[in-house]
Amino acid sequence: MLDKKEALSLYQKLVLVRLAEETIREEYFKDEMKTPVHLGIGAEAISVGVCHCLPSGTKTFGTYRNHALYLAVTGDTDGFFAELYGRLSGPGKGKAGSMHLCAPEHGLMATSAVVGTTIPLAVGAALANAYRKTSDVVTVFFGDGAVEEGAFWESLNFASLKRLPVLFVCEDNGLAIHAHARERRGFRSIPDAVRAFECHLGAGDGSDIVDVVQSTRAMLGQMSQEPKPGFLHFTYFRFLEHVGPREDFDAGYREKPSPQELERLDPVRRLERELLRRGVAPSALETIRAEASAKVRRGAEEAQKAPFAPPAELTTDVWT
Amino acid sequence: MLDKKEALSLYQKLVLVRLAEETIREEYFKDEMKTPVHLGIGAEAISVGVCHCLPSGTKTFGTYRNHALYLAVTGDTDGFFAELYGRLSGPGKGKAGSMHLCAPEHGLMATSAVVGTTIPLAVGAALANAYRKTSDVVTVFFGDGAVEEGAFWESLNFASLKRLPVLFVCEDNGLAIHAHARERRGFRSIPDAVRAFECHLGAGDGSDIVDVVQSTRAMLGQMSQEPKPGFLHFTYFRFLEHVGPREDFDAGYREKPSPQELERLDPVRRLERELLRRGVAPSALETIRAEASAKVRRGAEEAQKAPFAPPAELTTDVWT
Amino acid sequence: MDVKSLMTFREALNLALVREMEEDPSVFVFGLDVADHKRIFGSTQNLVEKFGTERCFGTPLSEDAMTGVALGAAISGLRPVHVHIRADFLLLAMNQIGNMMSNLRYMSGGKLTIPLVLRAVIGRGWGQSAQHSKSLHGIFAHFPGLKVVVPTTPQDAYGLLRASIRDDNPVIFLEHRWLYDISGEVDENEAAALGQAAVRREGDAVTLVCTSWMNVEALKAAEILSRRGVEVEIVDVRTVTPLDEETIVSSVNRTRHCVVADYDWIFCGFGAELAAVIGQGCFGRLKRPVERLGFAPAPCPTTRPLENLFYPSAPTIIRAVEKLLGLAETDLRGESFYSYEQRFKGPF
Amino acid sequence: MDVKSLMTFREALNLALVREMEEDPSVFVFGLDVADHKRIFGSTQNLVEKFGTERCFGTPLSEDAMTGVALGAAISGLRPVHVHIRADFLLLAMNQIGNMMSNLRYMSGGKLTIPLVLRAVIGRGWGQSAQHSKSLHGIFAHFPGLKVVVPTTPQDAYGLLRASIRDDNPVIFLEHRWLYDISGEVDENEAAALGQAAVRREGDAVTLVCTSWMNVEALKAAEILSRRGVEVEIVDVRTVTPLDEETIVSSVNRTRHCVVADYDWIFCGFGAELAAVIGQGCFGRLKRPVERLGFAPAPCPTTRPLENLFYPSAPTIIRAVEKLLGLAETDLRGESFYSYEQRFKGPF
Ligand SMILES: Cc1ncc(C[n+]2csc(CCOP(=O)(O)OP(=O)(O)O)c2C)c(N)n1
Ligand SMILES: Cc1ncc(C[n+]2csc(CCOP(=O)(O)OP(=O)(O)O)c2C)c(N)n1
Ligand SMILES: [Mg+2]
Ligand SMILES: [Mg+2]
Repeated sequence: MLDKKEALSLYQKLVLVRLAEETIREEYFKDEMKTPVHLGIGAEAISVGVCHCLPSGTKTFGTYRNHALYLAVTGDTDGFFAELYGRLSGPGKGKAGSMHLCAPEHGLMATSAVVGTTIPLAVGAALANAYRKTSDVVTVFFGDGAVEEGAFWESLNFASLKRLPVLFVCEDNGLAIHAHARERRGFRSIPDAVRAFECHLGAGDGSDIVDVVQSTRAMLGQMSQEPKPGFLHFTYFRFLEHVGPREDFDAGYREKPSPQELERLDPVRRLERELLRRGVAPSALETIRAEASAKVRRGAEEAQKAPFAPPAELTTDVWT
Repeated sequence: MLDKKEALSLYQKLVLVRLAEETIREEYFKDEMKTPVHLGIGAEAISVGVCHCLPSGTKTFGTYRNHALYLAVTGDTDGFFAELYGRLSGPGKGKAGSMHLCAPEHGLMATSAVVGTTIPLAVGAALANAYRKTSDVVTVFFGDGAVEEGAFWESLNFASLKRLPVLFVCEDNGLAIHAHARERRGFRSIPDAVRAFECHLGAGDGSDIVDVVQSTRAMLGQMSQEPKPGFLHFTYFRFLEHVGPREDFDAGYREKPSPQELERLDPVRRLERELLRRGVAPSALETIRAEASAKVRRGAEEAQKAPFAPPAELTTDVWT
Repeated sequence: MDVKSLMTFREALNLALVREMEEDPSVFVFGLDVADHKRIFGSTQNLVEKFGTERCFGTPLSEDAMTGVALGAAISGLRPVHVHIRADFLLLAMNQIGNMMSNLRYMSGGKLTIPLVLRAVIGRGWGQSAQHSKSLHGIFAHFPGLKVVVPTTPQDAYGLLRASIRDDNPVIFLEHRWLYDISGEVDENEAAALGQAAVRREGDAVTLVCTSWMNVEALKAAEILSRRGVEVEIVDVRTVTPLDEETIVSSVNRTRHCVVADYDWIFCGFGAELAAVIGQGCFGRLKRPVERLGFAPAPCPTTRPLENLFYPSAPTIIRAVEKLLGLAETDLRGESFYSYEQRFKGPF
Repeated sequence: MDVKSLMTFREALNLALVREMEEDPSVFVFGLDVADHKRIFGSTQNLVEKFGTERCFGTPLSEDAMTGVALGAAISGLRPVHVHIRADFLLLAMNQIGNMMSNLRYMSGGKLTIPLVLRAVIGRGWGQSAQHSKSLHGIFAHFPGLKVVVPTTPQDAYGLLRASIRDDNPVIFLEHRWLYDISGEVDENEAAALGQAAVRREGDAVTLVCTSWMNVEALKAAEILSRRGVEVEIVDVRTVTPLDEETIVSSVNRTRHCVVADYDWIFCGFGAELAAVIGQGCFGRLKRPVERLGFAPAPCPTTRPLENLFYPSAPTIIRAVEKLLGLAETDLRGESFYSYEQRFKGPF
């Protein structure tokens, strides 16, 4: 079990991500945030939990659904909003937008809007670690849809063959846009399909950050004992539409879960209940939320006052 | 067990392929056959055995190591040599050469020199069969190296998902050019890696045509009982260098097996022994060989007298 | 029977699919998102309802293999229409496109025919950015054996898509996202042929040779230039391969000035081919060198101010024409130009 | 210390790799076949022996992911040289090349650098056919963010490969198979810079702008033409991106005639870019339109007689020059032209 202090610190990180995304949901309709947003409401525990277990500076890679990852790694709400508002002060000078957030100085090397494309990059980064004789674990997050891309299998094979220190984290919401797993998978289950490869295999409930942290720690332990890649499979529930700030239970392709079910699937509420159960005072949680909220609000406000990149930036950074 | 008549007919086909390739080995140094040749000596039983079990006209696909396949499907030594000598009378008018032999009128739709590329085509052809509500089985042959390409996994997944009537035949010689399986595979075994997919799985000794035929029949039976793709894994020994007419045991990357071992690995010798054991007269085999030899010799000779394509053919067949 | 009606580009695409599927049971439509409730921005709507899930279905995320599947179905006698929501994703399928689809007929000595359409949407706006904004028509056209179509009007969306589906060669059909909302009259009986450019507007001062969305920008530019007496001629290329050199060259030989406004990067793009063809076909007639417009030499940035600069537009065209003709710059301050936020914003 | 020596193109490539690996421990070489006994036609020989299997190793057949692996290693501070035995196989990696490698620096606001070389061999001869003969330099050059190098001489194989490895940008380095056997003097101390064309031969009658193997054909053509008093100038492009427009344009402005002999298909190829650049930069100076030579508009056929016609060659260049200058055709019957069978045949 995690001790209370650690659980509180996780709560702090979770809440920061949640409030940042809730702010996007509110602000988005003002049409100033001109970037597609793939919100991770429901998925926060995976990035936050896994990154919590990684030494700081660890190299990570992700997808377009990267807000939780970016904030888990950097805590930098100011840069985050600056990038979403397309400002020069964003980590990508506004050129990246939501789908390409990265922060190499914090280890977050790249995220990408083409499904599956950062998986081999993570393997390459792990190869670089092995080349330098370090066993630092590189971590890559990807959706369940990415498993259907050939690049996934090629990457898994190479990493397993070379026993590279790379942790594959599959964030499985059972959906690729609006397509259900059953419409896309010709195999029994993702863990089953991966089982024959020379890698450690683990799984957990991605809606439960305590489980995420424990599974990740166990996996990192196995990886350090027997150097092989790790594969962690986490299921979670996507609360919102694929891209954009709305719910879409009325679209017809899936049912809205019951309120109790939604409570269970919400990683923030779930950790909240756990903390209360363990005797944390509601006011302590309230304080955490208030602090996070202030930070988020400041980030969003400052971003909107910040300047855009000057025209010369259009053709800067193409080549060195 | 196969009856004697069937075994003899298999012997006839095997010998035709073997002699055709032995002829290439002799003729190649005259430098008139200006095409790379990926000889299948040692592998003949797989194409011959599998195709023997397929209704004639069945759609098949293959690789650049396609001589046995082409001859098993068409029996057409004349066209075969015409194509290898680059003549207009070849099935590809000499434009195709050894690596792209095809005979759509016999069901052999395409072979290709880029590893893995015909696998999805076969799945597409199976989709076409399903679309037309026929359950005809499309068959695709590929090397063990192809399993490392993403296209293989994508194809297997889609075929399994849609339960398409496609038979994947993996011709596993444990080599990709000079690279051994252990240098390329991060998974326990090919059958293990495929096991989680919704397809029937079978395996056999690719040096033994009796085993090939039996495994194939069993597989086709399963596929017709429960409509799903089939995956057949056959091991075999590549007698020659990757491309070209020579042996290359002196190259250092593999050992030469013992003479006894080579006897066991040679599908033609193996069937020969079996037939003799079953009381077939040596002269009967000799007659088969002599007929095949005459056919092959005629093909090779006629081809060299045949005309090349006229210049206008250079830009014919690009578009309809 | 009256078969002319006003419809959007998206509706015209949809109508073409419906008509072809009605007339030929071997036509089917597949690809990611074709059968969900959004239906590729509406262009595949009603296909599932009308023709069933066997003739319109989604796939796993496997662009490489799915393209091979399309090819395998095509050589087996079906007529697949394989759809991609962004042209960028075709890069995942380049091996099948450039090593297989373009060769297979040739390698089979003409025995195989490949009646296949790859539809792909060219994304733009609201931060589509570097991975959701490519067009790449020149890249595809480089491979002999492929045809490449870049429709602009609803009539062409309809007519050229039907012609592409009926064509026995692989056709890559690239649809600009912004054109989806454009309305125009569509005559259902008007047949279209691949390989014919269209003169969208006649003029004597300069020829603007345009692809896809650039035609819309060019029309706007023409309207403004016309007010000061400069009449430009606009040639819509329509099909990159086969290319209608004659229409292009004869227009430039008349106007003796040419701006190529291609919807792609300039360097080694289709715009270079156009400039080369015109340089050859109009040699000695051109009064000034051909001026090439296209994307800025950078990946497409997300932030709107830079994105605005990334794309060539009506103002860029106007400035290029003025430069070619040695005219003073028109005051554009009062003009209103296309802004996609009037059509769509946020997620799409 | 004398550092000039005669060596083949293959040896020059090998020497460049050895020197860079000696000087920089972050340089490593990987790809199919780099570590087997054939060693990519000898170009990676001794690397395993000198630097160990960690710095020179083979891979599974997974071009897409291996390219991503190279990219991941490069942004992590290593300098991978990723090798492909045929350029055609790069089509399997186009997604990583065109959607990732070319963008990642830009998308990171300049924080990532990508010191990465993709070496690929351009196959030809003995039935290499449609899937083992592509060059595609113009395709790669179309994407901003990539550099593209096409060396011809052993000196360039050496100097440009070293410069490419030292470059902090992704470089695609394309080596024609036939050049491997060409010998020339290599000065180990001569540094080369990307972005500079070379005048291989001076002349006043016509400028031949050539890539890769076409330089060899052009030199042969020049020799024959010279005997009848026609002195052609040969400009070896060397790097497609960055392109040295100045050297090309100033040569053509002098000779006032130009044949572009590109080693690729003509339509939408790099030859089109060259023709467009020259059409612009030499406007009014050109006495005749730029003549473009390249592959025939077809997949590459296997059979030798058609293969001979598929490729442009010294005779094609001679005929193009004669046409440009209005000269009668030289009698070529007594001439001997390059025939690869003198170098290699059969499997290779
Ligand atoms: C290669 C590729 N194909 C298609 C798309 C379009 N697309 C964007 S997100 C998505 C679904 C991805 O699903 P998953 O990997 O499960 O991630 P999730 O969105 O569920 O987090 C698709 C198909 C894409 N971006 N890249
Ligand atoms: C995509 C691709 N990558 C690399 C090559 C070069 N190559 C030709 S054959 C081959 C080995 C293939 O091995 P396998 O699939 O086992 O077939 P085998 O030759 O053993 O029959 C390789 C790497 C190729 N032709 N295509
Ligand atoms: Mg998902
Ligand atoms: Mg093999």
